[in-house]
Amino acid sequence: MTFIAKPKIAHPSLPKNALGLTRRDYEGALSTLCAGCGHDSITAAIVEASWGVGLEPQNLVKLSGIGCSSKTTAYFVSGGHGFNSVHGRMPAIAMGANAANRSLSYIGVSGDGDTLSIGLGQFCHAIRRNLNMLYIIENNGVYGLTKGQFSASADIGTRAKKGETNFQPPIDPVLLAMTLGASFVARSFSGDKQQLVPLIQAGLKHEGFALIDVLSPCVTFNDHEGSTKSYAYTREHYEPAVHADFIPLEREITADYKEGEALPVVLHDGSRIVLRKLDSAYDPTDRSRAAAQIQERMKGGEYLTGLLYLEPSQNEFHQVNGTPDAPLNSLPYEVLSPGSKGLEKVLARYR
Amino acid sequence: MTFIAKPKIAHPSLPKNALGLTRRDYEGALSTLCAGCGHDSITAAIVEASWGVGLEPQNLVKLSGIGCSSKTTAYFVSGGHGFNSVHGRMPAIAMGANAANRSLSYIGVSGDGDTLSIGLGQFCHAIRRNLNMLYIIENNGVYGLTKGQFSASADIGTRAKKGETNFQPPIDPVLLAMTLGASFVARSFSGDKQQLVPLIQAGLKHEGFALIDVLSPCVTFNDHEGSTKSYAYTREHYEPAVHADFIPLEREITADYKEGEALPVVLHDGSRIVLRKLDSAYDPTDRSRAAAQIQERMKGGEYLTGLLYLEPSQNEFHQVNGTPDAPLNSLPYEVLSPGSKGLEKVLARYR
Amino acid sequence: MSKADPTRINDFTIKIATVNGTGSASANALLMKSIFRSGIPVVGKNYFPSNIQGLPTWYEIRVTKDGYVARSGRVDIMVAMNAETYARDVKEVAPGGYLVYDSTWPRPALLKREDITVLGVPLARLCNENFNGVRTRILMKNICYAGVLAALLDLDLAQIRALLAETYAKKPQLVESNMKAIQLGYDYARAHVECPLPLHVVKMAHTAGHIMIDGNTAAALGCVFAGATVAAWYPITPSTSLMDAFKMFAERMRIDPQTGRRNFAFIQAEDELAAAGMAIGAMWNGARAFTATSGPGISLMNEFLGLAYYAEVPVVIFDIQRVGPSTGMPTRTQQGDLLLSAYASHGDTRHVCLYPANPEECFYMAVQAFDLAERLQTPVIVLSDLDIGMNDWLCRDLKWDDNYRPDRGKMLGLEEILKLEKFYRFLDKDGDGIGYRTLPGVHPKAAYFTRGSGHTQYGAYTEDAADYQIVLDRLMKKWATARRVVPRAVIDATAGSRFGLVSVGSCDGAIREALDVLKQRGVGLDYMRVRSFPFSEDVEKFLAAHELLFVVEQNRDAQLRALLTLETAVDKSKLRSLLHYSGLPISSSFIVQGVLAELQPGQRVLSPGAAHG
Amino acid sequence: MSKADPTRINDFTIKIATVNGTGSASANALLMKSIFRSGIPVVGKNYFPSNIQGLPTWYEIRVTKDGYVARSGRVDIMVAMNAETYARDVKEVAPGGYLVYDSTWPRPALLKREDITVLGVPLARLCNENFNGVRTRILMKNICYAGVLAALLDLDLAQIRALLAETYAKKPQLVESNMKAIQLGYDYARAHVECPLPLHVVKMAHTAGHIMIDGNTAAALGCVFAGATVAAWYPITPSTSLMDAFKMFAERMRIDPQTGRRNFAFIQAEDELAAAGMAIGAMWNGARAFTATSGPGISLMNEFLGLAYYAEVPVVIFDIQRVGPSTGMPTRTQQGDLLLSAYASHGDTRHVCLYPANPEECFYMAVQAFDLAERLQTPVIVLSDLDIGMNDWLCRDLKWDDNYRPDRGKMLGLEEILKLEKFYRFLDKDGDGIGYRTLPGVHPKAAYFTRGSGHTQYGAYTEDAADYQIVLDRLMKKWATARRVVPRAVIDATAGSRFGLVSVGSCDGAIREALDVLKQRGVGLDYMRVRSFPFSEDVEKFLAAHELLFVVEQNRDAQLRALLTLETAVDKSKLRSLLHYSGLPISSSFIVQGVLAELQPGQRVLSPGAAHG
Ligand SMILES: Cc1ncc(C[n+]2csc(CCOP(=O)(O)OP(=O)(O)O)c2C)c(N)n1
Ligand SMILES: Cc1ncc(C[n+]2csc(CCOP(=O)(O)OP(=O)(O)O)c2C)c(N)n1
Ligand code: SF4
Ligand code: SF4
Ligand SMILES: [Mg+2]
Ligand SMILES: [Mg+2]
Repeated sequence: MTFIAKPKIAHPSLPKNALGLTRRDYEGALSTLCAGCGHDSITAAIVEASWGVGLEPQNLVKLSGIGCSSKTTAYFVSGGHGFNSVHGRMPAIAMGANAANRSLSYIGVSGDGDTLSIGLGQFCHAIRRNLNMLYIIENNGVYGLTKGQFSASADIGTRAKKGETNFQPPIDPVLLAMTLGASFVARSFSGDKQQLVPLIQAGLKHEGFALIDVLSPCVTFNDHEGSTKSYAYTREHYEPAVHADFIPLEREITADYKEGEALPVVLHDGSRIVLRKLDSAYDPTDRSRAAAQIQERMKGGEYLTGLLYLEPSQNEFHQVNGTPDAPLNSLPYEVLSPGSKGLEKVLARYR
Repeated sequence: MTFIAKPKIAHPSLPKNALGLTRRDYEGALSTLCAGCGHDSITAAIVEASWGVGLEPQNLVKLSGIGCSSKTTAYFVSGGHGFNSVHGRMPAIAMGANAANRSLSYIGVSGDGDTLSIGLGQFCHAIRRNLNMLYIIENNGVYGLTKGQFSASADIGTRAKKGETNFQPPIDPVLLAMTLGASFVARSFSGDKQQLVPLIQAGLKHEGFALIDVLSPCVTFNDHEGSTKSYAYTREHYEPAVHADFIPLEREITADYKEGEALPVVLHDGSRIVLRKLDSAYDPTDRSRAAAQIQERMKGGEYLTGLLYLEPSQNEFHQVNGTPDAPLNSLPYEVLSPGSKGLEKVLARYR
Repeated sequence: MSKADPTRINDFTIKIATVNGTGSASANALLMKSIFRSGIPVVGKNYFPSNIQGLPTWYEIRVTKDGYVARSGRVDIMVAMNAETYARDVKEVAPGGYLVYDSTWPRPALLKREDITVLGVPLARLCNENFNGVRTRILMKNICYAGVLAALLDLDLAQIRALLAETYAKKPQLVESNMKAIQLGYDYARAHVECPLPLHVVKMAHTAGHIMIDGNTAAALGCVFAGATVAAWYPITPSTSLMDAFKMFAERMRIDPQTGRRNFAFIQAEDELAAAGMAIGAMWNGARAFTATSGPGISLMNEFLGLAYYAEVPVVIFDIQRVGPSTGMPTRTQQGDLLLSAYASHGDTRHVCLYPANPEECFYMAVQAFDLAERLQTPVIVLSDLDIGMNDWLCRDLKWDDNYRPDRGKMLGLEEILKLEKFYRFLDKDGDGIGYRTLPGVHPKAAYFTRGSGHTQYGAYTEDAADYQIVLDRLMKKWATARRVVPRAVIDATAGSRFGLVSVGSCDGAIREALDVLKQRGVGLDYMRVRSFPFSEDVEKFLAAHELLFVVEQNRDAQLRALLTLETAVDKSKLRSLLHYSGLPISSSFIVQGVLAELQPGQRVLSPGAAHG
Repeated sequence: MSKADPTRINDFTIKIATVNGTGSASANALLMKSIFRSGIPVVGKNYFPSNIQGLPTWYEIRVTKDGYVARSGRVDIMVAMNAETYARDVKEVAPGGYLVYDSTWPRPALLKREDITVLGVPLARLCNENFNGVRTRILMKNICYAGVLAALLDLDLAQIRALLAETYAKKPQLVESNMKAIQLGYDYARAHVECPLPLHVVKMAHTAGHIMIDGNTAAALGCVFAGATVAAWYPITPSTSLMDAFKMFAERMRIDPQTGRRNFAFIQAEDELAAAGMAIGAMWNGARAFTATSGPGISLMNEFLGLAYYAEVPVVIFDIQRVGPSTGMPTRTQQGDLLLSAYASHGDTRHVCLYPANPEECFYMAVQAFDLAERLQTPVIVLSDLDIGMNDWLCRDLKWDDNYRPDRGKMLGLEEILKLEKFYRFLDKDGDGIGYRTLPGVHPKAAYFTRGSGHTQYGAYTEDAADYQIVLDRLMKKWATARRVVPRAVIDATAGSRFGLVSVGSCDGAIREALDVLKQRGVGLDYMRVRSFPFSEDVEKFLAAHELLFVVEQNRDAQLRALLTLETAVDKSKLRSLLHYSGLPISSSFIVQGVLAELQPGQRVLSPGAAHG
């Protein structure tokens, strides 16, 4: 078990943000995820980011579906309301909540299964509405909580812990979101706090739908053939005993690299993914060129990371709907009800 | 009411296909769609195409969801089984049916609402599985059967019959399908038989998921501002009387133009769409260039039509699954059952 | 003028058979309104196809001086404008009745009925001679038959002109053209037929203080007055017009005069799952929100309903029932979702349901639904149906008490929160099974975690048997509270009979009429109409007090009877089902027959079994 | 050796408390198997958390010479390996029982119980001294406690070595390392404790002709033998292992020896709606297809279930029930989907359900489900649960009759089709309410149109009241046919009592044990376990024949009682509910207490009401 939240004794020494709050004030309950799970690193980044932007904890609304990833909304900012809804349907809850009160910050945490399989339709339509929220996909290529089936983001050729190989092409949430006209599209890696924290802060500030696809290795079920540290390999060799339900206690993987650089990251099972950070020359406002570059890199087996596409001008849901600046849930009843006089007027038309 | 199917008296004079069947043998029940509905033109094209390829009527399986478009599976090839399922879930029915018998031809007819809203998730995953079927979207930008709400393919600025304007960006099934790696992606216009019939025939022959997005004007609910023949305009001017439920009897719109040409088509309500046919130079095998061109044209308000993307090499579902050539539903029970001996072997492992 | 039949004055039914998409709706509306304006109660039933153009469609206008609101089940005057259905339309006319048809083209073969009067009017010819343009002529043909009926029934032309003037206030030229068509039919009829017919209209004063409105419009109005600000939906017949009406009202009465901003959010969702989720998310966040759907949508909302029940999130859902199962007959009526709505979703779940019987109740119950949902922190499903929702009903004027304020239930504001030592969402402090809510954005201390997975009464995640059960048992305590606050049944025990009649929703009109008929035949029955699930205590009493109960409902499987059997102590052998589920609204005659069949002397009154209709 | 307690020989329960993800599963399996191999009936219950690593998890091994299959409800030996739950684990030990803990680090504060024997074994130390590497040491600690128990219970080491040899056939070096750990624990125990304990294992011959298997594996095997070729699903606990097992068996026994092709299609769907649709599409097209899910999936399948019911498409769905409502407790057991499954979807719908009680029935009923689905042309839902599906049960050997051939029901082949004048899909030719099916690809004459919208008995679209009703009424006739062909209830009326006990599914084990206990206390009860919905005729008879019936089930809302109340003539005041719904499998003691509470002299035996557990 990893310990993200510790008893909240506000140490005088701890650094404070604009609101005079310490990082502790943005932590949540104990994580029940596997030691070394990428998701916990993302949770830490969210804590860091929300502390950094100086968000009032109660103004952060945390939404999620079902999955290891979706559990994490309980592990940060315990001062904000959380809604751990049903599998794949978080975007609908988020849309409703946001409609009721546009003045709060909405952060949705989902998994690749939650978003790209059962929740794909809602995900796409949240983008279409340009729902004003930060949507984080904790993308590990598997269904962690149900023990390692492939998700729709698994690469062709991936081997699962159980041994079978995935032959279906992956759905890339980044390209998908760009095709659907998302206004803020980013990709990062769970272990790259340096890149992740500012992206989360930018996403929280973005007016409209902000997507961050965070590659987040699953300690337990990510497994690839030909890896000298893979379960498959270990089974046959060093492991003195093998137990179906044994899960090694791992440390989180971190990645620290510069703009324009490519960084090969070795996962717990020894597999490698190559991350390439955008260089300053990259223009995130040209959608089709951006898409082309991302696809190019992918052919080369690289994940381009950073803020990949941005279109600040787009109208978010409330601008389209023409709602007032005051939250709908704050409008006094007197303003909402036409009253008996109003009713009389209406009835006249039905006589 | 348009009359597609006529009493089936096989006129000796009627031209016969390879199987000795006439077009009549590929017709279906009477259409109950509005006179002049684009969907009926597509139905006619399907009749023509299936007659042309010389398909055994009983070997065509017709699948659909719910909508005016989805009704049309009853209006062609009455010799083939039809399954008019539930709204947006046709792809699942198609996947199951195809899994049971890979030797038949599967044609799915859907609407833009059926496919891009309630059915979006299933549509995307059918593409991911490269399900071997021809999937036709009869795309009119509205929910016809429920009387004219905007669908997710409605262009920004479109005016509905009821008067309100759409401000949400459209989801383009063609670009979406290409992003998801579809192996056959085409677009056409309901009135362009010359282009549509060969596309349908190619789609039927394609091994894998073939998408044809057919722009198919809705006589009754397509309505655009600024059109001198639009309902809005007429309401205020010429119309001697206006009746909520009045639907004029229109003729179908046809379009006949050459490769590379652009053709502005005037819809029933006077609105214009511009179609541009691919020229022979176009390379449908380069996905990102194709996507770029499509987007370019769209910016210019043009719909590129024709076979936009093709990747014949991709494995369809059964190749990935490794099923035998013989349909699964034809395997004799003896082949499927391990028998008592097989059971004994299995039980040994549980003692 | 032909001898009037006093018994049929202001008491007869006209049925108009046309093809949909030909614009007959406004002609029919015109007729309805002019009769209504003449002070005579009138009922309109629309039998339309599930397509857009070219299929047969019928409109039934019942003139009923006694103010009945049900389908009459008989046709006195048939206006047969549709060649395709002509034959069967002719058959439907009651002996002694009338048939009006377009005699532009002769219909020899089909005119074989000696027991009815056939009136041919060359509608097409008249319009072709007097109007230009295909559209115009088709449309005018319909207005023209309205003129014919005006003559036959002795309707007030001045009044009709007035109505047209209102309808086309912005397009005066249309008043003239329409009036011209009316006059054409009117004059032709008077010239060729003895007008008015023995059964015709004579002015009354029975519609003062009443309106003609459909249930979906009334329900939408209720949502506006309840203060609903978030409406999420996915189009589906017959619920669509409820959302359309809400949007129309909101755009009229919810625009900020200064800023022009919209004090509501209207969201067309991608499907019903999303629509339900949006309404739930919005109410969780403190706005009054709702969605409207029909059977297929309720099926799709099952998972979210279970979440809202267990996570205790208020939400209001309108189910405008249509014929099932599956897609069924989208433009026909039924009460087939009673059972599913009551227990929707897997696991141990139960939902508060309200059962309006007419547009008037749709209005008031819409408001109640929001109050109950927030008071009980649970979904409330309002089960209307196509008959109530899409047909025009004569209703008493809707009233509004300006002292009304929404009941937000146990919702803590900042002051209360600051007073708290610690906040626990799911504790039963008051012993009524209902905890206290807080809203996001108020205070970190009040933050809690909402989940559909196992949780303790303190709101923490749990897999502990005891902790889980504490919450599940409390939900039953809350259910007992619900029983006390839901609307009571409507009971008429004036007959003081040993026999009772129990029903729900839109059966009410037919039943009240049937009770009159039965009384005339010497059979007095007590009557109870349940208006909510769970059933209020008075339901138990009524059931206990009668030795035989007819349960009248519009579905095949006796779903109301099932709910009564499960949730009350009644001995089910006392419950005799009268089931009508053809898709047409139930008529009084069906009930009368069903009851008499059971109560005839000699019959084993207490034998179980059900009459199917 | 310490004085043996003859009453407890081969009759006690061991509970092992660990942290999930530490690899204790194989140690527990090893213990189970070695007891099983010693010929003694044994029960294994796994209480695991809904996460992957780091949370408390328990495994219960019940040694039961009498061959009971339920949870015992008491703990005689606790192996407390988890510091986090240590305190409560100690509490759970029955007086006179034993506690084994890792004494590497002393636990003074917590050892306060005089009425149990506490045995400290320095497991960590032993393993650290004898093995290298963190992983290895953690793992070996678990194998090590198995060695300790082997000594305490007098298990046969040779047999244990044999088991290891089987398990690690491909990796002999693992046999040695594991055996080494066993020996370490074994020797330490014998050196420091008087072995064996009074309660220990003595070889018997009661497990011959039996296997240890979980219900999901057995059900999957049933699907293989039923000839199922299309399996579509979406992962969800606790149904996932059913699909995993099917895939495993199919990959072993369904590969074409010549071509190496797979004689099955295995499809991981995008969600449960899709999974249901795929199974429906495949069976519509002539393949035997199924899906497996749990509560949330059933909720999501509501719309498709209604379609399959009304369009009459066969399909088989396994619902491995878990604790609801909503996400509930995914790794705990319940019988909470009985009501929803029976009437799932809007409109008038009802579905055939099968209720297996153990893995053996899972196997046979899986086959039956396909035969019934095709015979009746309707969905069949097999309601298992987590206890049956994921725990290892002692079962009689599964038998297979090689003469079995699938019952495809009324399916017309080419010859029959050619003989037909014209084909109508929905005509009731045989008066049993079942029409004839055809498959695509056979002959154009046999083509028909399947739809969930209104249709005539000839298969044409309709909105006509009468035509619609003909089909809906025939479906009820088909339902009557179903009642005749579904599996009958299991009835044990040997007690010949006025009182009966009625139950369903996995309650069976606890009930049979409770009946024995009650008999010993002089209370004899008759017993009926229903195995299907609709209920077979014998159910009606049994209910009528008893004056008081205890209905035992594992849900809060008495869902079985509800189905009995609705679908039989029983007077529901005769039905007394015993409800267990904490998420743990029901134990015999709960039933014994519930029955005795009701039957004590002086108690109002006939008062309604329910005991909640
Ligand atoms: C309706 C429904 N179907 C299935 C499940 C079971 N389930 C829980 S989590 C999950 C997938 C989780 O995968 P992902 O979203 O990638 O999250 P991860 O655990 O990998 O972080 C599934 C299928 C469920 N809870 N609800
Ligand atoms: C579950 C469900 N929700 C809603 C409906 C109502 N409905 C029928 S068709 C339709 C949309 C049709 O639009 P489209 O797919 O574009 O077909 P079109 O009529 O435009 O050809 C809707 C919402 C339904 N039948 N089922
Ligand atoms: S299973 Fe994978 S995703 Fe889930 S907590 Fe463990 S490491 Fe993280
Ligand atoms: S409403 Fe539109 S889509 Fe539907 S049939 Fe009429 S024209 Fe076609
Ligand atoms: Mg994942
Ligand atoms: Mg459309």
